[in-house]
Amino acid sequence: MAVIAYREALNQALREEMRRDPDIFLMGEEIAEYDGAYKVTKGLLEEFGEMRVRDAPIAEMGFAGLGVGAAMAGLRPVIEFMTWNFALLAIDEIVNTAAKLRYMSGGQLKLPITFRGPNAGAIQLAASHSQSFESWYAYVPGLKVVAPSTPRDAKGLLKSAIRDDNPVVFLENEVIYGLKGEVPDDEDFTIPLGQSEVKRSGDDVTVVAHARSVHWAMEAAEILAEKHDISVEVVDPRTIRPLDIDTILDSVRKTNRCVIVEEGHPFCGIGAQVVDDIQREAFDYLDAPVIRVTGPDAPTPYARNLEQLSLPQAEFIVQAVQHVSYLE
Amino acid sequence: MAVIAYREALNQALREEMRRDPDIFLMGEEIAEYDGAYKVTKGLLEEFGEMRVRDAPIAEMGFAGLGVGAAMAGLRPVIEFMTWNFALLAIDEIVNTAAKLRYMSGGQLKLPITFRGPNAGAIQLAASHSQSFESWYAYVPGLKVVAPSTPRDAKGLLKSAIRDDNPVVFLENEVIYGLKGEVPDDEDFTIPLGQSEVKRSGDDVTVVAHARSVHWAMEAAEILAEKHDISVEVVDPRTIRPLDIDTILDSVRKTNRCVIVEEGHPFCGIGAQVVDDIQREAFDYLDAPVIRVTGPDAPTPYARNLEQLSLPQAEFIVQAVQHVSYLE
Amino acid sequence: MSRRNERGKRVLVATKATESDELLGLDRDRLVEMLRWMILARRFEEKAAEMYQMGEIGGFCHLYIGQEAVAAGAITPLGDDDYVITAYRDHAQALIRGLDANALMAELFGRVGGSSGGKGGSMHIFNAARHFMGGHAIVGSHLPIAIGLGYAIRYRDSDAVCVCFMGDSVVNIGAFNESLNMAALWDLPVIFLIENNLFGMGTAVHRAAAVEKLADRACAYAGMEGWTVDGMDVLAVRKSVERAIERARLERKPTLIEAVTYRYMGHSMSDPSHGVYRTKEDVLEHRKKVDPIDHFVDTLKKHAVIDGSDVTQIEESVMAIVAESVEFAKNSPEPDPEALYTDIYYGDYPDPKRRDPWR
Amino acid sequence: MSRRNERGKRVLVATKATESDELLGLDRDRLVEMLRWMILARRFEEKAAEMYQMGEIGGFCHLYIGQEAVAAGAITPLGDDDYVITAYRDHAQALIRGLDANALMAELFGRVGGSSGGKGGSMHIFNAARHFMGGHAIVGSHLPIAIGLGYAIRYRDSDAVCVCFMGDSVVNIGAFNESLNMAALWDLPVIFLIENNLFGMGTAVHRAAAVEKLADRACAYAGMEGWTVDGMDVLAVRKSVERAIERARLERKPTLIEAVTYRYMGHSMSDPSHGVYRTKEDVLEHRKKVDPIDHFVDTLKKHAVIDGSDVTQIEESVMAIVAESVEFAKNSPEPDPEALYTDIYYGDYPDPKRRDPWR
Ligand SMILES: Cc1ncc(C[n+]2csc(CCOP(=O)(O)OP(=O)(O)O)c2C)c(N)n1
Ligand SMILES: Cc1ncc(C[n+]2csc(CCOP(=O)(O)OP(=O)(O)O)c2C)c(N)n1
Ligand SMILES: [Mg+2]
Ligand SMILES: [Mg+2]
Repeated sequence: MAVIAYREALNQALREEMRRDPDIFLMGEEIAEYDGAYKVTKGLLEEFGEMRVRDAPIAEMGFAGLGVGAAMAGLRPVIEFMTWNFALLAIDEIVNTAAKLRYMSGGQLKLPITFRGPNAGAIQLAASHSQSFESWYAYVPGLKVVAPSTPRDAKGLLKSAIRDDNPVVFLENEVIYGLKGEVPDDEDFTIPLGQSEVKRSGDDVTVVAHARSVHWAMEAAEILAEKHDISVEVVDPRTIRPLDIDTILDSVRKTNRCVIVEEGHPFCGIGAQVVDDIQREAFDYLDAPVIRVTGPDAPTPYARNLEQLSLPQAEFIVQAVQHVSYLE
Repeated sequence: MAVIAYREALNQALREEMRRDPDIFLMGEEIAEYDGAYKVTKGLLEEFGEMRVRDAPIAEMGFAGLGVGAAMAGLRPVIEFMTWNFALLAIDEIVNTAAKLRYMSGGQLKLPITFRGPNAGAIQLAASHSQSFESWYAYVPGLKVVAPSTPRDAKGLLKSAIRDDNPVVFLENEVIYGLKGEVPDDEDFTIPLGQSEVKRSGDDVTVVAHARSVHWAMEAAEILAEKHDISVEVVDPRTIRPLDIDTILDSVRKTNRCVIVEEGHPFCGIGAQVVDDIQREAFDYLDAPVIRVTGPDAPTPYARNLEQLSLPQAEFIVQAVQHVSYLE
Repeated sequence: MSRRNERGKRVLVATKATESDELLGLDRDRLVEMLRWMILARRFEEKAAEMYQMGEIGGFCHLYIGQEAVAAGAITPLGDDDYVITAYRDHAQALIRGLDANALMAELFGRVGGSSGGKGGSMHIFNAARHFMGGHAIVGSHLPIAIGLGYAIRYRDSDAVCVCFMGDSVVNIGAFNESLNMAALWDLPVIFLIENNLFGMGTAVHRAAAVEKLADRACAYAGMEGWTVDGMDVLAVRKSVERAIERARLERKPTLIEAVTYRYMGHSMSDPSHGVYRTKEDVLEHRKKVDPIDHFVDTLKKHAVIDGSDVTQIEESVMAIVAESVEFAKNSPEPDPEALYTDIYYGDYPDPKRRDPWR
Repeated sequence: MSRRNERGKRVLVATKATESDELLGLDRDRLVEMLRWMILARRFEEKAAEMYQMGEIGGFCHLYIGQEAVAAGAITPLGDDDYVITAYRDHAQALIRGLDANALMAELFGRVGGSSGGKGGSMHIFNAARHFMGGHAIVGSHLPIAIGLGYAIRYRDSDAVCVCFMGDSVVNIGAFNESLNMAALWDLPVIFLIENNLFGMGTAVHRAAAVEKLADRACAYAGMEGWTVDGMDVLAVRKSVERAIERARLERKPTLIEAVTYRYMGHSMSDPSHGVYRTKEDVLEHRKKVDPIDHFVDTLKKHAVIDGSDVTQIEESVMAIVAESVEFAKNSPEPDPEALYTDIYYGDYPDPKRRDPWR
């Protein structure tokens, strides 16, 4: 297995799928000549040409909707948003249109389209450029929502997203584009959408985390094991919609305690739904309330120290795990 | 106290506030000459003239952003979306801009702007015209979110929303525009944002519901009292952000059982957050898991029978209340 | 005019100018077909209005009555590979593009036999098999989709075109700029066809659009042309759409056409036909003066293409279709409750009732 | 030219044509002030670049170096009541509109003494007291805000104007159409000023915009005018902006101005200054050929308004300001952790840490 960066894993997924299927094309700002603002599409223009790797004007609604139309006509577009913050300009096409066309047409249409790009915090880009939108998209029936945390997951899930015949919201993470990890060489390697993965096994407390938060959770698990003798099981849902809640429930039924971590704001975040599911389906297994560690109920500040404080970092997770263990 | 319709209560609130404060102006599609698509702004053009009651082109982003700019300049705009479905076209101005300007300017700016219009289901308008967005807006720090269920609340809360110096998302409900109720005559009558109201007192089960769902909850409470001898307390948060969770917690600590109702989809809806709050702060008081009754995890269908089925109606609430009472 | 060359590509061929030819050189069958579509659309919608009043149809129901020349003129010259897309005022386009009247009426009734199985309703009519791509209820949102259809055409190196109908108010929304720019930039074969019926709901065009003629908006895009045409004259519409089709097929250049027409009814069935924005007399006068069907009948009679009995025959056959559509719709069952949860996703998906077991 | 009449309203007064007057009839103080602003902006940003490289400044930092004539030419003719708004490339406009260099540098450093207390950063500079309304990082989103400022001006029956700077890519986005249409429709006193620096990131203007000259987009709006001007010539910019100001103050007509300029640096400090989209030589050549500061210095020298020692003096005073701003920023403390939760709402708000007690 090669050790490659998250961005490279995405690049491989795009390249391999485009070689497999001539109906796949990419569109977005700066993805072609510039190789992508974050270089995820590096070299693809060269290999596939401008009809399949297309620089778009800054017109998010326009090119997202273009993708929807092309998907209706049977192509398999992959639309890049330079960040998901800008997708607010296109969200009508994603939510009012793409998510509903199959239903409103009584099943006549199929929408094999992937919308991808970085979600959540970057580094000091301030409030308008640092938002997490997974709970918004996950709210919407008709969409699938994916948020990989590792290069392996990034590659395996992006390939599945592209092959999926439904609109998929694929949430990457700018800060971990450079993160390296092992990725299978096999071109047929994919990871099915809708499967959680236990990223670390443990007995005492379940920590649920996705995307970048998985890494804080793993760090916290390490600290808790070493310093506090608490064995943490880290479950990464990977796909947010459909959510594989069963893997989470199995873990909670074993540990009887749970902490949920996410980078987004607390109110109506993903964690709230996971809490709802756990208490509904595993009420009698809980030895303590489920506790969440989230981004703050505040816009993201620019200042380095404040931005750092705004992250749901390992230290906070350690506290929360101790809290649910009644060990404060 | 006069008995007036929900729509009329809103109209009164607008008229009275506009008389009080010359900085208030209204803008939206068909609000002036046409008296509003749902007649909420009836007669206001006549009284206040075109500069203060302005028909806008169909350009949601444009006129929502216009409101934001006017608020930055010290005016107090009230922007009508014909429905909140169309606000997806303007959501960038609400979420990326209005919600964050005060923060990003370090407190230099004040944004006294209200965005209002009908949210949630209508009657047979199908998927693109029947969505509930309260959990989306409530997710966003910097916004306030209000969802009145009665004419009284509609008037008292709209006046407070307009007087508030922050961006307020004011979610009305088309289906209850004609609903009548008592409204105080006093022009100084307002209801502060951020206060839940117990709409019906009871001892056995707490039902939390907002907006149109309050009426299904009241209907269910009636049935449960009469047919099943279960005493239901109905709590209406009225404001979703900031959420007065304490009134809900007090009720749950009394009843030890809770059902949460909302018209929106289940995944990451408002109810999920209320569940999270309840189990975190009243874990030991719960005799059963908190159960939710929501709109379906499906787009809204057009067909009358399917649409009817998609509502979180009294019958379902009755079942859920019996369920948390272990009386199925 | 164009024809296919040896390699199957269309090439421009010299053709004797039809400019002076009032009937565009169309044969009788073609002309009668156009008239028939217009009358079918009219009678179908008159019946739909009646069914709406009787409570058989619900929600918003936007009728095209008065505007039939636009859809008939623009759709009849298209081939099978071409695409048609429009907004919520979509019955006429769907019919003329070949949607079975039964399926359309059943959809309005919200029945299983409807084109979307009753789930879409009046504003969301689709007929994917005939490349009729909706039926879109958010103003302006289907323009990006139209250029996506155009992109797919170019992607496949096909010579199809896409006709994108839109209301007059669309020229003021953001998607208009984004879509026309990209269509012009990338030579997408899209014909943007404004159905300028003088009002967006109760707003007269010039209370919303700062522009003299709506077609003038084309000036902002290099390579785009903008034409204004009499939308009450089906042959005028057809002629200019044919020209735009040629431009699109051969040069892949997009065109903006403004067809000036008139809506006889209220904005939707829940709105009055007149009010502050126009008087009852305005409407009556328009109907009398320039009805597109009467006008076309007159033209065809003048050229002795048809006589009174032909019209009677068309009316009769159309009324039979309409009557049957109502019968069909009435007899089509309501969707099964389980249909609430189908057609959300293609392929397998976990049980949507897990979080919501009550219904 | 205009003056105020007895009732305080501005009226047009006859004025001898200044068309032929290369210095626009400006006195020495005014001219030197303009030059000083341009040099301040340049030196400030050169220092900011240095501070960025040293890690003192983070995030995106978009420099205006090479484009100074646009901001200086457009802002110096404004009065106190007028508004200025721009995108994320906002340092020069903020300085020229009167933001203290210390507050600006401290903001870039993310310190308490910054204009937003360190919470906004480079892309979100505000100076509400001086009607500098940001600093907006979402492309196009500030155009609707600009017309809102224009609407407030009209609402109050004031004769102020709003200058709205924007990048060249903005002409392709939806908000452009919506905003220009409403500005034209309602006679809003807004000057839309395109800083056409030939590229949006790595995309040459004509790879994104299907239009010859960007100012041509004005043709789509009745009442709007569109002018293209040399954005490397501060006097040319000023002259056309003055004309647009007159139109806005007196007739309340909006104008679209395209100032053709050049960005010397990469798109932001994290992008290279050249790449596939332009060569290193392109950049060097441009800098040599048409630097806006050199050009203006030459003009002023030619007209004997200044000599070499004046430039030296300006440079020295400006360097002192810039040096002080760095000192100020370095000495300004980081925001207090509690600042994470302030400035979210005006007035009371429940404890934001209730759901999140860990930090
Ligand atoms: C984005 C959006 N805003 C508002 C509406 C509500 N609405 C539906 S139709 C309409 C008027 C459209 O007028 P026009 O484009 O002229 O089309 P016409 O109805 O005349 O065919 C409005 C405001 C909508 N559907 N979508
Ligand atoms: C809606 C949106 N899409 C994309 C971006 C990312 N982005 C920031 S600046 C930029 C290029 C803008 O170019 P231009 O308008 O020419 O301004 P310039 O940077 O040249 O001043 C892009 C794509 C953004 N900030 N907002
Ligand atoms: Mg119209
Ligand atoms: Mg540029």
